[in-house]
Amino acid sequence: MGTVILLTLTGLGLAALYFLVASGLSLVFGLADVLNFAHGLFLGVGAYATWWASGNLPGAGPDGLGFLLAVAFGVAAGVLVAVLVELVLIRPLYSRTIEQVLVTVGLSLAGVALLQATWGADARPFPRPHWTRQVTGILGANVPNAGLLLIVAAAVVLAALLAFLRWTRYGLVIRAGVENREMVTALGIDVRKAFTLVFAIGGAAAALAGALGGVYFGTVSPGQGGSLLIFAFIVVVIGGMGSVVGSAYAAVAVGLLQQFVNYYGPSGLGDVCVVALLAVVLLLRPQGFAGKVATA
Amino acid sequence: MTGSMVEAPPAHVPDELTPGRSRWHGLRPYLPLVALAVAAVVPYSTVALPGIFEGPLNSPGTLQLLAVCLVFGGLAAGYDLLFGRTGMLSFGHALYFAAGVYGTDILVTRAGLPLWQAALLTITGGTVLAALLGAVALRTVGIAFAMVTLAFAQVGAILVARDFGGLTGGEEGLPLDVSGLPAALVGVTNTVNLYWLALAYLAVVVFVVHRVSGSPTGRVLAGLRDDERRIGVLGLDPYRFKLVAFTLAGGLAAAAGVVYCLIVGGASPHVTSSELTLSLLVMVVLGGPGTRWGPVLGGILYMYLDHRLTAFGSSDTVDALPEFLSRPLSQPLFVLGTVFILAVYFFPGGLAGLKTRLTPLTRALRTPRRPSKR
Amino acid sequence: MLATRGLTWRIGEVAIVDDVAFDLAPGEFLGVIGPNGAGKTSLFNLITGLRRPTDGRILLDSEDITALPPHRRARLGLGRTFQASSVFGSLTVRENVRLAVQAHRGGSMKLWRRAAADREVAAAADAALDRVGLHHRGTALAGTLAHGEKRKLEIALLLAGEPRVMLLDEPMAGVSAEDVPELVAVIRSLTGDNGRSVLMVEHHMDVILGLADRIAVMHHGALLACDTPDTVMANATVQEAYLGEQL
Amino acid sequence: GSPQETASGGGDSTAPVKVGLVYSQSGPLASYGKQYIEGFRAGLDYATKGTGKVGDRKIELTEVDDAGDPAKAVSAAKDLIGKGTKILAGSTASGVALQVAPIAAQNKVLFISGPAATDAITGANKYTFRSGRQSYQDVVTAKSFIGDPTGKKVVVFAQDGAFGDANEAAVKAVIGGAGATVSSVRAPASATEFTPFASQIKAAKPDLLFVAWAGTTAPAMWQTLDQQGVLSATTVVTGLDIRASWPTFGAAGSKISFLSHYFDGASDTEAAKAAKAKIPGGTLDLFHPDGFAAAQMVVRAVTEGGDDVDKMIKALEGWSFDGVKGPMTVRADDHALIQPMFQAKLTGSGTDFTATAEKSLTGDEAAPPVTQMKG
Amino acid sequence: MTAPVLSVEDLSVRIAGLHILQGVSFTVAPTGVTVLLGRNGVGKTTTLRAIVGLTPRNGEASGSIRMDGGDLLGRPTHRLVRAGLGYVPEDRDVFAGLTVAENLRLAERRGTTPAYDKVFALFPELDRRGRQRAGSLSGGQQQMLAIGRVLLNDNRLLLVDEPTKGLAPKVVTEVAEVLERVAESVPVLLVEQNLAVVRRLARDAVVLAAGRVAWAGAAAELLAEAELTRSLLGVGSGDHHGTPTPAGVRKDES
Ligand SMILES: Nc1ncnc2c1ncn2[C@@H]1O[C@H](COP(=O)(O)OP(=O)(O)OP(=O)(O)O)[C@@H](O)[C@H]1O
Ligand SMILES: Nc1ncnc2c1ncn2[C@@H]1O[C@H](COP(=O)(O)OP(=O)(O)OP(=O)(O)O)[C@@H](O)[C@H]1O
Ligand SMILES: [Mg+2]
Ligand SMILES: [Mg+2]
Repeated sequence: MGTVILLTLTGLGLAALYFLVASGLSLVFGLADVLNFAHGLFLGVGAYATWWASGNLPGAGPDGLGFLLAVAFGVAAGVLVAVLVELVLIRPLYSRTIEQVLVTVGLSLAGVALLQATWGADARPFPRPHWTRQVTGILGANVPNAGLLLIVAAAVVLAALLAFLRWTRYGLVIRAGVENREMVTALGIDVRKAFTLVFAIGGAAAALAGALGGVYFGTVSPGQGGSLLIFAFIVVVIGGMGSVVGSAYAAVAVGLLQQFVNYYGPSGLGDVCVVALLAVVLLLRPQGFAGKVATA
Repeated sequence: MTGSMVEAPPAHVPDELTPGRSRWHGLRPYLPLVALAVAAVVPYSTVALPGIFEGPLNSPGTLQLLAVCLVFGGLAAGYDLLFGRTGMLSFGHALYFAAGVYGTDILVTRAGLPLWQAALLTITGGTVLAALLGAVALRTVGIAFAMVTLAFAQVGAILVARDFGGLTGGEEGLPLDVSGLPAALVGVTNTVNLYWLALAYLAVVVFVVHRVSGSPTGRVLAGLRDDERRIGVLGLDPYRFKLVAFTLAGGLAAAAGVVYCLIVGGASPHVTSSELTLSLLVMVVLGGPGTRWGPVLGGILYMYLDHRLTAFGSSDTVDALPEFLSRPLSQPLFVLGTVFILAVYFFPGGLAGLKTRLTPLTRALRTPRRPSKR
Repeated sequence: MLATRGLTWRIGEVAIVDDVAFDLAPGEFLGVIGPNGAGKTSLFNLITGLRRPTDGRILLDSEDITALPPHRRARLGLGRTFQASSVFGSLTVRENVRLAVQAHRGGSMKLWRRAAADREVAAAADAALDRVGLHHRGTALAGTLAHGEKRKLEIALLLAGEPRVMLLDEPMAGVSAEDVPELVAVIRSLTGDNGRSVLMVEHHMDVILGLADRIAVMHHGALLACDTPDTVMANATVQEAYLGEQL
Repeated sequence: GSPQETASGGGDSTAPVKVGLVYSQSGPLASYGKQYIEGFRAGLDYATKGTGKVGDRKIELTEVDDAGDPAKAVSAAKDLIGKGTKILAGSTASGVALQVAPIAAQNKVLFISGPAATDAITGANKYTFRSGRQSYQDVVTAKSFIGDPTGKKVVVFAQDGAFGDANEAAVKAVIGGAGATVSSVRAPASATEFTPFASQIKAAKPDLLFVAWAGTTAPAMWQTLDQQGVLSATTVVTGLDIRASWPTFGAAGSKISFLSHYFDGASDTEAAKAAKAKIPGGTLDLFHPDGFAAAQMVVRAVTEGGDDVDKMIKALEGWSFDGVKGPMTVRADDHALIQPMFQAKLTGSGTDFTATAEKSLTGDEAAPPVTQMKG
Repeated sequence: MTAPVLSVEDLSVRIAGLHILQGVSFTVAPTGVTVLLGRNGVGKTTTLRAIVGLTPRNGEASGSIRMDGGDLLGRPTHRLVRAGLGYVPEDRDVFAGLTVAENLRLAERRGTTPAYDKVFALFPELDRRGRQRAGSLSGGQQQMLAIGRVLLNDNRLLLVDEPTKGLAPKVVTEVAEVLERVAESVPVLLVEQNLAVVRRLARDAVVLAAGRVAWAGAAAELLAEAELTRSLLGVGSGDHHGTPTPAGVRKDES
């Protein structure tokens, strides 16, 4: 019993991490139709900026409010980078989707290499509040607090994204803009602004995932974002491209599946199962869980 | 809406289906042969191209590098059969290449088969694998297809990494046992033969892709890229044609694997990574999808940069720069990534599009432009 | 030649096509009219296999083709045009038509022949382009054609396939007034030779009255009437629901 | 020119000796590569007494980055060999070492593998040597932590793949062979959440847990083992990685028994002092000794063998020398490098940790079994 | 005559190296419908798109397009539209993935109250099908949506490209009536192939041929002279019933 609870809660923590990474990806992919391979870079930027801030930014530190400040700085850095990327690299290429993807591929290579050039290839210990290293006893299971933190953060991000899509017109504008950008402008809407905004939000979500990923892993390294990206992609696709809620379901499915198979099955089967889940879902239901494209 | 990601291969009329109308019309068909002949005699040249290659053209190091480039030129051209010419975005093409590499290696090293048998078996096996997996994956379209192919490739990567029965060597890879190989393929002095092998492979792929694109089937593939539903209404089964393209491309990739295995002298899990497929995509787009020479050039250039940038990064020129420049520049991936980004901007439509891009320029130079009011 | 029996297509509770039964005789020209959203295009989609009916049967030469995929039906001689032009945008106009000719004549699964060398295909394609008056646009990319030109290309693609039963979905929409007569002549010639049948949706009443042997009227997915043009035009419901007060 | 021509290594007695170093300057193992090359330079300086020459012949180094990619390493090796290089060294990654070794044999040049830990390099062929330790030596060191293994329960926790396989096999042979029951928990190298594995380990109640884990997820793994109480319930042994990684152990660090290839202060040999004085920063780390030993071996090979590779091999086989770690011997049978190993403890907190040697094993104590030379 | 609301002068458009419009000049009167006529491919759509600033990226427009004294050329489309330029595109261009209601919502302009009543009164279908995906609408229904979303807002000039294409005769009449009513307050520049509609609505006419203006003047004048109509539009104008019906089209003259 204790094991099941432990596996479930830690699996949910893992799912939360996947969702945090996937949410921004899903938003940008579902709305702006850009398969953003540079998402991993945004993650790295968020993580490194948080790491840097807690050591160098006055007031920021590894604990309490200082930690919040450091994370806020990391998120701001993620937003900044994402906005710059959109303005400078993505915008001039609109309607050339494949080229946009390539630019993000190039960016992920160059950006990660740049992080490595600046801070070295080795993992660095990540400053984090002391309590995140501890466990909470829940029904006899020692559940790591970092996982619980991730679960809470994921829930907040999910709610915030849903609110954004539901209560603002931007979701609509961008979905329409992906279909036919020209026509959106012909309705008197500055579609470019909306796209920049989506990138900014995607960047913020990624940076937050990067910072919390740092808490979770205890370290930050240049390649960290990239290695999470593959599962995030799987989550986005299983969830139905671009559906934020779908991504949440898919993240839970993937996290729990991996966790339980890894415990009860032979080693390595967890990954295979996830990949198999992806293939099966797509073959039976090519549009993914949510089935409806780019909705809340 | 998400379909647009897949429709994206920029519209290029297959060269083969448009009549050439240039002044060189009469000569053009022979240019590839001339290029092939030139490439074939390169190893007899001792010309040194400082900065471009480490040694003279006939040095083993240069030939090895060229051989790797040529194989990838061919691999990219084969991949373009899917992507540029049929509009299918596969994220799992690395699998068939890896099947070629590991197939050859395992059959030679572990099973002790003679090379020609191993090669034949591997190419057949790779083709059959592509046909089987393609038959399943092609039940989906668009992004879903891309992801299913990615999933298959990922399973391949996991299997290789798991090292079942010690067959693949896991993350350490499997060096090729050369004792049973023809002597002409072993040893540094024989690098030239590997070069010729790679050149032959590239020539075959280019010929096959060219032939197929210009064939009635190629016409259907070009149509599929634009409008699959319409192909069905015209009385052709889209599924069959896509499967043919997928299988053919898979077979060509497996063959590339055989050659690559010989050139590198072994297999390592790098070849199973999804990054490799992504690189293929980059090569094709860098060169110009759906064009005859674009993907080849893209593949060659990509591999060249990939190999040479490591040397560039550690060169004295870079070291002499101020630190804020030299540190990123000594990261090969930084330079590679930057080169892509710049390439996407400055050669839209790929290297092959360069010619058309320059046309307005040449025209402008010839006829003075009428001043416009704006 | 072509017939449907109780053909029905529902989405949820709504019947988009509702219990449609008609017969198309060899050589016959059947016009289909009806208000926007009556289900005309949907009927075409069912007949050509792009959609699966929820009920009913489709017969071609008294054979049941209800379960066949689109390409099998096309091979049996069923051809159509699309209301929203769907041409191969990145191919030239000429290649578009050649592809259609080749699809019809067979030999598409030939990986090792030179497509361009097939003069018969080329000649047939050029003939089709000539008939719709697009010859001069042969080398343009189909995607860059003006709207009306795409409509003509649609028809050329249909002609190239030499189908026995042709389904035309608003072929005249967007064709400039000047070119209408030519196209009408082309379409008229279709039924003339070797007993081909035509099913045509069109909102230009003059065109359809000038061409059709019989006219079927669709309304809310159902077949309201199927009779000679004069009878149909005299029908009060048609007058009221479809024609309205003429300009 | 002819397509099959390669430069011949000029035999005259003052021509420089070309040595090719193919290692990771970029890519994931760049830090290992950096230590290696620093060690090599220091070692060359030490072995040539600051002249950089053997007799009248200058040792001319050509460094090539392989970025951890075997294909690039092979290209580089062929290029170097084509230019007349008779001695190759480097190989930060096992995959690279395994692919370069056959190239060396095919072309009859000397190859001295670097930090690559794979056992398969030992005895790979007669042209291949190693200047670092191998996985087996790690495991033998681990064994020294449990005293008498008879009847004890040992669990190996390792990554899937060849590295994990090798470690598991070594533990079975070394500790299992000595009477312990050995079982294993394996996890995919890509795993990010370790609770299931920690639970499995806990359920097995081992007397000794041997962890073989490399990569950036290691800190998360340790934290999970700590949080789930594995570290306090049993003796946990693992290899001590480079200094930069120490802080990432966090609180877990002090609960682990480390086997160590090398850390600063583990030895106080002449060579260590020389190395310390020479390398930038003055603090030795995990792979400095490998580079140092490689340079010593190169100088030995050139001194005794000149340009004759067969003579070089003869000169190295059975050769004993004083390296950074202490006395080392190139075992003639399979070219294993017999060398001391260490037990270490980690103390400190935050970013400030120190390792202290608990015990050291002599070369013979840590020696791997002799393998059959394959080629 | 009052000053024109829009005056196009010497408009040239090149796309992909083709000189599609070669110096087009005409004006749109401040009231009523000005109709742009011409065969397929002469550049009618290209003209409208140039006015709203939608010349494709591989194209280039030069000349001048003046509205209220300002030059429109080179200004971003969304600004022009917000300033009161309504555009109904030729291919409807409804957002297939969005519902009908979402399509309409998107068309609302900030600062004005959208006239849903007006639109739904005209096209009750749009009200009824609010939750349907626009992509699954019938061709005619899509056309209604495309027109409807422009009528939601107050405009200073409407550019309408073949609005009656694909509509049932009854709806054609209705749309013509709407445009007629709209044109009382807002000038309309209309591209139309249906001569009956042209006859009913047009006050001025501009005929394009091969990228140039072939004729411009009062519509009545154009349509009154059979000879002129035939030479410019290639059709007779005698018939008064819907689309042109040149001799020989009908099977049985009834
Ligand atoms: N997926 C769907 N969901 C709901 N309604 C649908 C769907 N697909 C089609 N419809 C409805 O079915 C009806 C029939 O559409 P169809 O395209 O067949 O009409 P049509 O007769 O061709 O009209 P038009 O003359 O305007 O082209 C329309 O009212 C359309 O809105
Ligand atoms: N993107 C493009 N690239 C190349 N040529 C183009 C492009 N867009 C339009 N053209 C060409 O410009 C010419 C004019 O097109 P336009 O759409 O303006 O004609 P139109 O008068 O509206 O015709 P229709 O009555 O058929 O709608 C056509 O010959 C067309 O092929
Ligand atoms: Mg219709
Ligand atoms: Mg037009």
